[in-house]
Amino acid sequence: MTNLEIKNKIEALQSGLTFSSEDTDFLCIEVPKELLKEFLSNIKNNEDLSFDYLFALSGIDFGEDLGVIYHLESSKYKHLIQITVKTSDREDPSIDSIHEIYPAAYFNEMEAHEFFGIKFKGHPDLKNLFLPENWDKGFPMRKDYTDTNMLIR
Amino acid sequence: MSYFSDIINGTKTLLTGMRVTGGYFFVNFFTKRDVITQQYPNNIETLEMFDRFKGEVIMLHNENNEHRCDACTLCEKACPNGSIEILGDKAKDPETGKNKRFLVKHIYHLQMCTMCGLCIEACPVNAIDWGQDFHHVEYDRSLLTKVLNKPGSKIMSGIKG
Amino acid sequence: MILNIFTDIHELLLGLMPENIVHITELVLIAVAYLGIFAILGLFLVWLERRIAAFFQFRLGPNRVGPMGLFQTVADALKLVSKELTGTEKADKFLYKIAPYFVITTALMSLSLIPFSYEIHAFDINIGLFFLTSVSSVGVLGIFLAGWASNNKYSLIGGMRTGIQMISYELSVGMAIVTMVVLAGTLQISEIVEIQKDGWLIYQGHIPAIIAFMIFMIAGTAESNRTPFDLVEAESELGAGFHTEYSGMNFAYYFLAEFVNLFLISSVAVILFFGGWLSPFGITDTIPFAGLFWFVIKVLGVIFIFMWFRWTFPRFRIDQLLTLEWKFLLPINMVNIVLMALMVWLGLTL
Amino acid sequence: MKEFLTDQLKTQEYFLNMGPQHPATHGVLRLLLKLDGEIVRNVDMDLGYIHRSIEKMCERASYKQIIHLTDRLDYLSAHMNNEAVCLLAEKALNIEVNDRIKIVRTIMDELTRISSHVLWWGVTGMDIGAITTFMYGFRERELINDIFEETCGTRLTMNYNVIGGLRYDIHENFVKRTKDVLKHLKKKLPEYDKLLTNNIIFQKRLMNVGVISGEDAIAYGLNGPTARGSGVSCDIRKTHPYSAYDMVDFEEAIFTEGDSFARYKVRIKEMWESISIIEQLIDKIPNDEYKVKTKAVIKLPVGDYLQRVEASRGDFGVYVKSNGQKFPERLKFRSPGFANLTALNKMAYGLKIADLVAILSTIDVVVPDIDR
Repeated sequence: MTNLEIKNKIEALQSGLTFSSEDTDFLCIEVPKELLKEFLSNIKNNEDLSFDYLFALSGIDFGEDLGVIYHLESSKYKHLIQITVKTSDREDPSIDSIHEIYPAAYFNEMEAHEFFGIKFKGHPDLKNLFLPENWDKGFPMRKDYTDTNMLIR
Repeated sequence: MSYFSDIINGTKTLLTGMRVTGGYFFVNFFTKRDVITQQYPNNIETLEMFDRFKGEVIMLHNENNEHRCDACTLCEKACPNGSIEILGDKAKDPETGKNKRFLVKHIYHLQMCTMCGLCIEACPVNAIDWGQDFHHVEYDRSLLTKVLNKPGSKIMSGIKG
Repeated sequence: MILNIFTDIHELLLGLMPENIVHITELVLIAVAYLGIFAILGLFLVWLERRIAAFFQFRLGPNRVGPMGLFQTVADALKLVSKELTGTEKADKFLYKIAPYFVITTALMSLSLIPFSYEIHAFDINIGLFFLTSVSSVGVLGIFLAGWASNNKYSLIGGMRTGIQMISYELSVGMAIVTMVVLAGTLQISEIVEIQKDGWLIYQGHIPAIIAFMIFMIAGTAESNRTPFDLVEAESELGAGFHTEYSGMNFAYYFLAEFVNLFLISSVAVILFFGGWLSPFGITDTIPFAGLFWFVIKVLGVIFIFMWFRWTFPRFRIDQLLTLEWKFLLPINMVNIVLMALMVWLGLTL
Repeated sequence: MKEFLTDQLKTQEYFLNMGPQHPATHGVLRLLLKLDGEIVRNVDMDLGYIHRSIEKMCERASYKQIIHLTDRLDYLSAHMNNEAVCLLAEKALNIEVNDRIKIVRTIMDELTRISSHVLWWGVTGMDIGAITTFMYGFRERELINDIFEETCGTRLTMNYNVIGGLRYDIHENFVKRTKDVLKHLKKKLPEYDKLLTNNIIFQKRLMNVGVISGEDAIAYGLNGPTARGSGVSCDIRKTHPYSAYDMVDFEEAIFTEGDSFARYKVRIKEMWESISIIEQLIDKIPNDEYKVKTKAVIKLPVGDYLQRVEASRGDFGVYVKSNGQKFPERLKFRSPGFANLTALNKMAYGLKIADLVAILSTIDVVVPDIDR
């Protein structure tokens, strides 16, 4: 399926999405964070789309907004889309957890939580996976994090 | 009957495995011994590396103790780990009379180097290259910080500053 | 002649002191001699294992201390002696300290029963084999205690695995021995060897004896905690198993005892199946002390098979270990005993 | 009877700290096991013992500098990781590389895969208890490492790919050496089967251990040989061909049992497939430039880029969000090992400690890959 076909299918399925106009080899969609869970379960269970494989879940700091980028693949049709969710609240950012839809998201959400401080609503155990348990120096992957020990430049 | 055939087949697989290891044992024991390990610190003298081996970064000097580095700091900028520091200075060139940059110290922190080779690629005058030395054991980290230009060396004539 | 060396010593001592003191002195001398044998055997077998493993694995093995690295293990032992003894704070101190001695004492006691040749045989009683199996099963207690008293979960798992393993495999070793005792008709070790002058027992008992030998080899590997039955140590699962918390000489005791146990199991195999110190076809039976040569050669042969196992096979899982014993070895063993008894009764032995 | 035993004989559950220094965890992976006797009731992970924050470092590194950092992720598939970054940049900059580069990259990929799998084979044998396999695995790996050392200058972190081609041309001995290694491997791989694959103890240890179904494998995001052992077709070399994989004919190794032994067989078969791929390509290396000229400072156009390659442990992905500068705004390494590890609890539940070790070694954990 080409990007355009996927786009048409998804538009028919869900409204309120923003499609990026860039000409990349996969479709980029921005989803409002309220619609995320509903949208993901829709495209997962849709016969023609069947995005059942969470390829990657990356937290991201856009400078002002925080967000999460999901790369979903269909293990049947092998097509891939990129879904971006943003939240503008830097103090207490929260996004719905999708680990019930994609069990693979469980540890990835823990990672995004400790590095970006994004709270995933509905995640049962948001402890530190990589960082030490008593880490209190902020969220290392955010752009405004400064590390005095940084060796390079 | 699968009980007995299981025993027989199982034993057969075990004996096949023993034949493989046993074969190697007897070959190694009675005929020429095949050793794949190395007695490392003992064979330092005889070990030969491949010609592209990345042991460390060295600066090439000719017989007159001259190098080609004009302290342009491209290698310092290319290095991802900050393992190269260049101390340069400016002085009047006796020939042209202009101010020219020259190298005081090319400091190389081997302990931080990842052997990525970006500095050697970046060098416009091929002043630095790979060295073949592989034995970098020291008791103190600071001993791994090296000055690449030899004491008293100066820039080769003809290299643009 | 060399044959009279023991009587010479006896008479020399008699000339020096009263008779009952002579007996005690001789006992002490023999004990010291066996301690020496114990240490040398252990160290030699460790060296042998490492050398043989090197041949299997394309390595060199120990080759720096002494000719062919022969003194490497001596150097290792010296290092272990000089090391600090560390242990866990919450260990059960008394049991923790006493545990290694269980293992070495039993190994040493069992060693006294082994006839190195017709002449060198410290302790030849009429229930020899029975005594040997009983004593060697006490050694398990040492491993079990070590696992328990270390107060370390890895050790505990190792210790519990030993318990399970030993209870199971004692049976198979015992029954394989019983099978051969049925054939030999005696428990006294010297008599068992003497019987084999007409042909080794593995030849006399043919089919059931060969089956018994195979079972004995499998169960013997398990008894001496070697691969594929080294679940007690299982370094990829438990780190070091029961001796995780032992260091220095305490660790060395376990290490040496393990190898002496290997020697014991192999010697029993040689005594029961391959005619002990007897030479093949009786070619050197008249020469004194030649038995020692043959005995050592045979034992080394059996030990080599054990080492071959170790450097080839993967390890069992604990439930598979039990399945092998209770579903395969034990039923076969029971049938085998009956078969052997029938053979002896019908006079079908060779 | 079984119900009676489980109901009446209440046993105390306890925690066992496996790692970070433990021989079976292949590095500094720490597992907190909840055990009932020897039976695993829960596996909790504590990662990050060698987390170097490579993703953050990449945000301050130019694209040329990123490449050498990828060597340090999954150090056993260094070449594939390099290649992912290079392919991504080449795609973004519309650089077309010639066939020579493609073919050499593919051969190097497959050699890396073989060397990784050979090491894995040895280590798996050692985890299961057969120590000799470790040395046999290293014997073959040494020869492959010699090829790498001769051509790339290093044995492990090869750093051979650059954006737009290769760092050096292949060494003149490369073809001959590779052919020799293939000949050697063809002789030795059947031995692996004799020694380990067919061994009854080994089979019993791995069969029906750590079973995971195809649906679960997809849901948990398993990839690479781990997922292919569950019958999931997920080989990036087939589904999204890159480099020279569309020029060769090979079979995707898929087994459907989903247990540890299936994963083992997948890797053994992959070695054979790799040999066949190299054989198809080794005589076809055309004479051409080994490097396309690129700018000194590489800046990717604004946009989102994703490149996936099939590394030895599975589907390695690089995601770059570029804002047009010389550093990426966000770079994510999607590591196959981390995804594979997420299903560990599901695989190991109710099995024994020994089985956990077997599972860990058949999903082939490399900790730097997980920690990044």
